[in-house]
Formats: sequence, structure tokens, C-alpha cells
Amino acid sequence: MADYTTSELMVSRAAKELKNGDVVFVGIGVPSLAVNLAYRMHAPGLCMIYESGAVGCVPTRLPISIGDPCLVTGSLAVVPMLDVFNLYLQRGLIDVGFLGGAQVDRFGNINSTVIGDYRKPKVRLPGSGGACEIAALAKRVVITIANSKRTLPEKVDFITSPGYLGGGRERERLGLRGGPELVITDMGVYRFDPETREMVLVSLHPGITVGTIKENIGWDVKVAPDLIETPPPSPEEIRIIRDELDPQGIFLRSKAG
Amino acid sequence: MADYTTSELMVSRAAKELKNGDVVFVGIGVPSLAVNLAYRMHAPGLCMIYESGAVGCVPTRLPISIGDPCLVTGSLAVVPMLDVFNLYLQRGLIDVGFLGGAQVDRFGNINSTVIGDYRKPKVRLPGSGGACEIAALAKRVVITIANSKRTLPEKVDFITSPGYLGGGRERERLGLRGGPELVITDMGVYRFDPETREMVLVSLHPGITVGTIKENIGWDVKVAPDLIETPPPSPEEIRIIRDELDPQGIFLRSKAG
Amino acid sequence: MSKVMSMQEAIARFVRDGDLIVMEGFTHLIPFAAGHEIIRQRRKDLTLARLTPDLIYDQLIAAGCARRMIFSWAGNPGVGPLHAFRRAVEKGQPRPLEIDEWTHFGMVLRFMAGASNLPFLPTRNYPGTDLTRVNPGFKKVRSPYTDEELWCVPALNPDVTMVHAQRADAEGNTQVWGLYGVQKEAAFASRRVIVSVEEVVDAKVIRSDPNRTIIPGAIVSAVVHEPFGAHPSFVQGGYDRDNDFYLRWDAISREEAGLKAYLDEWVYGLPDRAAYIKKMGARHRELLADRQMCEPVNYGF
Amino acid sequence: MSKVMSMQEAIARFVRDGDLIVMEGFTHLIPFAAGHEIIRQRRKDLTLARLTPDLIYDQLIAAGCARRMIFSWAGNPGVGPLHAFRRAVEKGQPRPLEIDEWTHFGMVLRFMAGASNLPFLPTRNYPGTDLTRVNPGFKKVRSPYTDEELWCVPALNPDVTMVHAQRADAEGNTQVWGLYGVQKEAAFASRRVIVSVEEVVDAKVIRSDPNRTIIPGAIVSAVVHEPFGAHPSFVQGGYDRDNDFYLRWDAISREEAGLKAYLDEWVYGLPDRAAYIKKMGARHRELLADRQMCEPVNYGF
Repeated sequence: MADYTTSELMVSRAAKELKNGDVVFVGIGVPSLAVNLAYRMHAPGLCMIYESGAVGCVPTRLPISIGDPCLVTGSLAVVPMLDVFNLYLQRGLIDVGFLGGAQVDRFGNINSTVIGDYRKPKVRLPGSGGACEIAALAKRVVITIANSKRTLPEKVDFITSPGYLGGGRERERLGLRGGPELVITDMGVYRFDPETREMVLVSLHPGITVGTIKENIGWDVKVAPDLIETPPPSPEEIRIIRDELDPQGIFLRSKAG
Repeated sequence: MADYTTSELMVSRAAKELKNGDVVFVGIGVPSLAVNLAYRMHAPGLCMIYESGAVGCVPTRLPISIGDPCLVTGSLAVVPMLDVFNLYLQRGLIDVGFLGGAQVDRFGNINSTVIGDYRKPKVRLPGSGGACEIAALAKRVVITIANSKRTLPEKVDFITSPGYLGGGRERERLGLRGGPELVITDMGVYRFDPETREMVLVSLHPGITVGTIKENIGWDVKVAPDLIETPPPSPEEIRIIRDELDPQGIFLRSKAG
Repeated sequence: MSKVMSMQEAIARFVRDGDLIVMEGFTHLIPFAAGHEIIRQRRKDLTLARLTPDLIYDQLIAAGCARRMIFSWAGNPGVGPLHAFRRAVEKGQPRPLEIDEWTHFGMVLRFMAGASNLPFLPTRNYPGTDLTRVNPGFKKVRSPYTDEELWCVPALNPDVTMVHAQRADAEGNTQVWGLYGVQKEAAFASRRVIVSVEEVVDAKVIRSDPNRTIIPGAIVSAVVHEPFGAHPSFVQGGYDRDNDFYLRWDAISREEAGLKAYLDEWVYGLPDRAAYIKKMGARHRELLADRQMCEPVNYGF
Repeated sequence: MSKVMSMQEAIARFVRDGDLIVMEGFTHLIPFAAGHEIIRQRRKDLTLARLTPDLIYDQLIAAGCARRMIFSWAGNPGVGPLHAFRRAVEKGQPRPLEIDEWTHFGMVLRFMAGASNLPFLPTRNYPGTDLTRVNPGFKKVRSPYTDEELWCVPALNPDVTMVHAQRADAEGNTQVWGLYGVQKEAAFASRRVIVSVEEVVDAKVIRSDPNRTIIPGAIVSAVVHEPFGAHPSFVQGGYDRDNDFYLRWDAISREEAGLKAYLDEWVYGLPDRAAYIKKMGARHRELLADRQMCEPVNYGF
């Protein structure tokens, strides 16, 4: 097996989704590492915004929470949360938002609220936070989640953050722009069919088969005709992740592939 | 004639209307002088706010405009205008607002928009600025204006800033709190009848008669049974106005009585 | 007029049983000292509002102070679930907790509507989410201009808001730098405001930089001098976030007994924050911030 | 990526005939240099939006650049009327001027709605005023919570907003202290933003005090280094308001001929702001501000 972990592969793949000049709403963990990797590799003009209000961050250590003081020191701006949501997100300035959750379904809807019934939950999850508005108002959304029947059911128990809802044009009909663009899991990468808005497998991580995917997803997922193998992280990417971004292995080393 | 001008009398009278602890929305000219006089005489806990966003000002020279830089230097806070209107005024934090205008009518409505028809004005005036919202949202409003048939008509040509509208309970019915409390002119002082909401003469400046008032107002104004003479400014008040507040006589010396 | 008093006095005077209280601070400046004093004074039937309940509300819930919670994200940031919150919601322990659930944007708008004395504010958010289905507080309004329907959230007007800040003068003119969160909006929305600060400064310090003032003394009820009052959260330029404590909270709070032991030792068992700092020992000094001063600006004319 | 360019280039590239433009700054930081360049480049059919048209729009109106004005207070502050504005409204000289009239609060909310991508914002203001009778842009909405009716104002989304500030970096991250006005809201509401500054600074100056940034580079089209670019208005910490000029404007502008002579001498007759400062001579130095520095704060962790 190559000298990189699955998490590093996910970080590398997510980084490639970011363009130079993108304004990116960053979360902690894989998203933060992906954005910082893209910034160092091919997107020096990328602008990081955290929902805590820090804009244009240059963290000198790995931020542990979205409100880490290292995001403030040396940043280009710190703004009230009212401005983050009104003037940046709702105004349409956010090109890419990263989201995760407990469940993502066939149409990219995300659940981070409850497993089971809302009033009598089997598991009470943290809730939306800023996820619902990122899903509704960012231009593009990139989702990262584990690949399993539990985490990728055909229909989520609760739509915290809207994807394409029931599919087709339903999202547009409700007046929402954008939508999920990419789902990156520990087994592969999915995009959304431009007509049906259904998740389609477009890339398999090295060593994973379509059969494995089908055993670990809650519906009979479609496979793109031009299915490829996910390109592995380059040595330079691995070096940056390990030496610069997460030298203590807080987010990534524990999940060695 | 006593050694004070009519303007100084007006400033002194307006200052007496302010209580210690009042949060006051200040304008330029007589209002600014009155507030600063009250601050030095009996209301050290008074808080001055200018619509430009300066809060708790300690001007070291006479401010020429409501956005004079001397209002910022050494102030307690400088806030965006959005906050001035939403968080201070609309929230109900402003105890007293000062207003003037080209016309004030029997029910305390103020016109600072046009003389004549709005579409074909005889005279185009500056317009509301912040006056409409101060009239609508401050707890108490103090009006200063010249006493003449032209400036005090029975009905204003245009209601820029609502007083008691048609009188009685009309203002409350529209959901507005507060309202004009006092009108200070160069001839006397008026309050509003608690039932009819009509302007009533309550105080005559020294040397002015009820007859003079009636010749210089646009309707048959009612006179309070306990009509008094406006108390003249004290020597200390005159000293503060002349030596500290307006040493160059920019606002007051030209109108010597 | 000085409003400086002890935390004990501020909570005794301004926080009542049954109040709707807010203790804001988005990861930054969370007023833990105020939270501990509320627990010590055994307030009950409180409604707790806050975007991220965080450890501070997990502790209040565990101590039995809360009846209801208004929130948008209930987790231990970067660590996992809030165990006391989950026990209350899933099992009704130590008592049932009603929940009133929004999103961050929704909470911010609710505070802003309250701070602006408006009944509601509109947003383009919320089409498609199930939150509007389970929470009848979300309502729609039709734009009188574009014939679109927009979701609205209602004003939130707390009885008391507590915030922690870097500095204030004795009248409560309060300055913050670093992350702003929603403290300003929550404070203006509130009937009473308690400010705790790292430093009570002379008014001339505040007046040297008036653009930094986020809360005016005019709306402040009490000023409490409470160094280290935000620990285990952080103060920009003061001390770092105690990430170890956030991690340890997972084990401390996993069972009711452990959490109770923590409260006995660190809250009920101590008279005030000064005793808490003393008990922390050397850890306190490890968290102190490095110096990285801003370029000063000229306010002259 | 540097966006630094001359005012001549910024106006040529980003301001077009027929645009809805905003030049904000409430008494403070009024972008006069940008206004003069628009006059020099003879833009026409502009809609001018601004709370207080002030001398800057009086000059644009006199120069025949404007077709329409959106405003809330049209006077020469502390002096008297704006004569060119009145001639245009009362007599149609040099051409008729449509007016779209609000109040300060209304204008601020219109910018905020535009900046938030909302069709409108509600307010408790406006019951009883005749403004809602003459301006059909005011509309009502019923609160879905309290059954009250509230007046609303519609979003305002300019084509270009021009602001002047103390400093920005080359990408347009812009910092202001002293009076904020509505520059932030107007800039976010706008399709394009031109920032002129007293000083273009290294990004590390901006980064030393991120809470002072009011406009992020992400929304800025052009950065113009334009010292004294706000004269005759003022820059906190830079130079005082030229009150003599505001007083003199009354005489200059009272008749069309005098105003034309002013424009010929001080606008058309000069290539740029550098020439304007040179022509001002010693007056320029008399206005420079004293030093009154703020206490710096610590951003370390």
C-alpha cells in the first residue's frame, strides 16, 4: 500500500476542488486541511472565512476549533457573525462551503440533527450550527463523510441542510441557488447528475471496487461511465500535510489507511 | 434689557428639559449648546449621541457639523449608522431628541421637506435626514423654531416628522410611542395638552405678551392658566455658553436680543 | 456612576429563577465565571439561549438549572457530543429539557431583531430544511416588492445577557477585539446586561479608541472584574483556549457521577473565580498569551 | 493581486454612463477626488445615491452628470441649502433632476437590504409621515408573529460604490476609524467598489489589527492611492474638515456662473488630485491633524 492514509487522500482530493480566488467557508478537520493544502499548492489567492468571523486567516498552528485564536492573529479581517451570514454568505460571496454530517442521502441532503424521530430521538446530534445556511446559500458545497449504509442512506432521517431535496428541479423551484457539487468519502468520490440530481460514483479510491461501494451505500447507486481511480496525493502534498499542516497528527494520523 | 440674548435664553430653557442620565440625540446649534450646558450644569451623567455614530462625546471645540471630528476624539464609542438607528433609536434607548424645521403645526408635526406642493415646490428644503425617525422613535422630542405665522401654521404643508398628527390619540393608534414634549421659540415655550395634543403656551419670554404671540402664530393658540415668565439664564449659564461652549459666537452672538 | 461589583452580587441582583438568560461568546470570551456563579446560587427553571451551548450550558444543565434551551449547535467543539445535554434530551436526566432549535444564522437574526425592537427579520435561508417543519417558530412573509416568500425568525429578547470582554470602564463601556460573535446584538436585545472583564480600565483608555467599544455603558447593569473569567475558553491577547480541558470534559461528563464530582470540586466547592485560578495552579500561567500588538492609529484632528 | 491604479483609470474602467453610483461617507471621508474625476470624464445620466448629497453631488448635478438622485438630506451642513440641487429641482437647470427621497434610517436599511441580498427590510419608523404618501417605494408588510403592520424599504444595489478610507492594502482590504457612516453596507450592496485611500499599506499593517477592516479585498475592484482625496471633508487622524470651504460654497454655488467658474478652475482645469493639492498651497498644511494615538491592543495567543 502506498505511503499515504485515506484521510490524506480525501484532503488531497478536496483541495483539488478549490480554485485560485475562491472564497471558502472553512470547517475544522479535513476541510481546514484541504483548504490550507490548496492555498499552498495551487491557490495562493484563495480566501478562507470561518463562521466565527475570521477572514483571510493565516493560522500558524493547526486550528482545533473554528474559533481558534490563531485564526484571528494576522487575519485580514474579523467581522461580527451577523456580517458573516448577511454580507458574506447570503450576499453570495461564498464560492465553496464544506459540510459533513451523520447522514447524506441520494440527493445530497444532509442530516446533523437526529437519528430517529425528532421528538423522541434515538441519537440526538449537535444540530445545524451554520450548516443549513451554508447548504442553502454557498455557490458550491463539498461534502465529506464516511462510506457506509448507515451514513449514506437512501433518505436521511431529517434534512438539516438541503441538498437537491427530492431531486430534479426541486431545489431551484424553492429559490435556492448552488447545491452540493461533490461528495468525498473514504472509498470514492461522487458527483450529482445534472438532470436527476442523484449522486453518481465518479471516482474510486485505490484498492476499492464498485462492489465494495455497493455494499456500503443505502441505494443502488449509479456509476459514471468514465469512472476513474482517485489520483493519490503527490509526495509534495503529503509533505505539506504532515510537516506543515498537521505535524502532531491530530486529525489525520489516527486514520492511517 | 438683561445681558443675554434670546438664543441664550432658548439654550438655557432647553438645557433645563434634560435630566441627569438622559441619553440625548443631539443636533447642531441650539440643541448642541443646550445639551452641553446641561452636561456642565446639572446633568453630568447625560450621554450625547450624534446621528453620525459618535456616542458619549466630549467635544473640545464647538462642533460645526454633526460629524465634526472633535465628536470622535475622546468619545466613548463610535458605531455604524445602522446601529445608531436600529440599536439605539428604534430599540428605545434615546430619551430625548431635538428637532427643528421650517414649519411646526398645532399638533407638533414638523415640515423640513417642501413649502408648497411636493411635486412642484415653492421652496425645496433639505428633507428629513434623521428627523422623521427621531420624531417617531425617541421617547421625548424637544422642538426649537422661530415664532411666526410662517413657521407656526395651523397645518404644515408636508409632515416630514410626525408629532401628534391630527391630535387626540392618532399618534398612539398608529403605534408610535413618545411624541413632542416641548416647543421652544424666540418668544415663548409651548407644551402639548395631554388630551387634545394641541400646543399650549406655557411660558412667555421676558418682554413678550400673549398678544405678540397671537400675532405670530397661525391659529388661535390656547394659553395655559398657569402661564409663567421663562426664567432667564443664570450668570453661570451665560458664562459657560460664552466662554466655554461658543467662544467665537458662531451660533449665538449674531442673534443678540 | 460605577457599576463595578462582585460576580456574586451581580448574579444575585440581576439573574432570577425562571429568567431567559444568554451567555454569549462564539468560542471566544465565553463567560464561564458567570455560569459557575449561577450554578453556585442554584438558580432554577432558566431558559438558556446561546448559539453553541458548549461546556458552559452542559454544566448548567447538569446542575439542574435549566428548563429549556434555545440553540443552534449543541456539541463539544472538535471533541464530540455534549453528554449532559444528550442525557437531558434523550432520558430527561436530571430533568427534562425542552428544546427550541434554530441555526446559527437564525439565532443571530433573532438577537438582531430583538436588539432592533422588531418583531422579526427575514432571510433567504431555510427553504427545504426540516427545521421549519419541527419548529413552528419559523414563519413566512411575502415580500411586498418581489412577490417572493421569505422565511422569518422571531425576535429574541432575553431577561439577562452575560458577556465577558477584554476591558470595560466602571460604567460598562465595553471593548472587545478578536472574534466578535453575537455579543453586541444579544446585549442590546436584553433587558439587563452583566459584563465581566479581564481588566476594568480608566475611561480614558476606552476613549483613546472609541471604535473598539461594542457595548455602551447605557445598557449595562453590572461590571465585574473577573480575570481569567472565560477559562476554559480564551481571550484574544489574554490567554489561549484550554483545549486539554475541552478534551477532558468528554470523560468528566460521560456519566452523571463524574460530572457531579466536577461540579462539587470546581464550582460548589469554591467561593469564586479567584479560588478557581488558585486551584488551577501552574496551568493558568501556561495559557497566557504572547504579545503581538497592533499598530496604533491616530484619532486626532 | 494588486488592484492599485490611478483614479483616472479606476473611473474609466468601472463607472459607466447611466450607472447608479454611490459615493458614501457621512461628513467623514467623502470621496471628493473620485467625484471630480467623474466630472472630468463627463459621465452622464447617472443616478446618484447618498444620504447627504453634500457638496460632492451638488458639483455633479451642476456639471450635468446626474439624471436622478436618491437621498435623505440635501443641504450644505451647518450652512444652508444646496443651490445646484435646488436649481435642478425647482427650475430644471442645467437639466431636470428626478428625486427619490427617503430618510437616513431608510437609506441605511436600503443599503443593508442590498448588502444582505434581501428584497427589503422592515422598520418601526414611518407611521404618520407624508413621505410614504409621496414615495410609493415605501410598502407595508404584516408581521407573521404579532399581527402588526410595519413599513418596509426596498433593497438598493448600486452599480458602483466609491469610498475613501485611511488605509488599504493593494488588494483592497480597507480600514477605517472614526465615523463609519454606511460605507460598509453600501460597498457590500454594490456590484463594483472603488476604494481611494490616504495610504496604501503593506498587508501586514492590515493584519496587525484585523478588527478595523470594514471592506474586504474580495469585493473591491480598484484601489487608488489618493492623499487628501476627501478634501473639503475630513479624515480622522489625517486632516480636519475645511469648514471655510463649506461656507464659501454657498457663495460659489449661488449662481450657475460662479459654480461653472469653480468647476473650470478646480476640476476641469486640473488633471488630478495631486494638482488640486498643489493649487491649494499652504491651506493644505493648515488642515493636517494633531497626533492623538490610541492605546494599542494585543492580538497574541
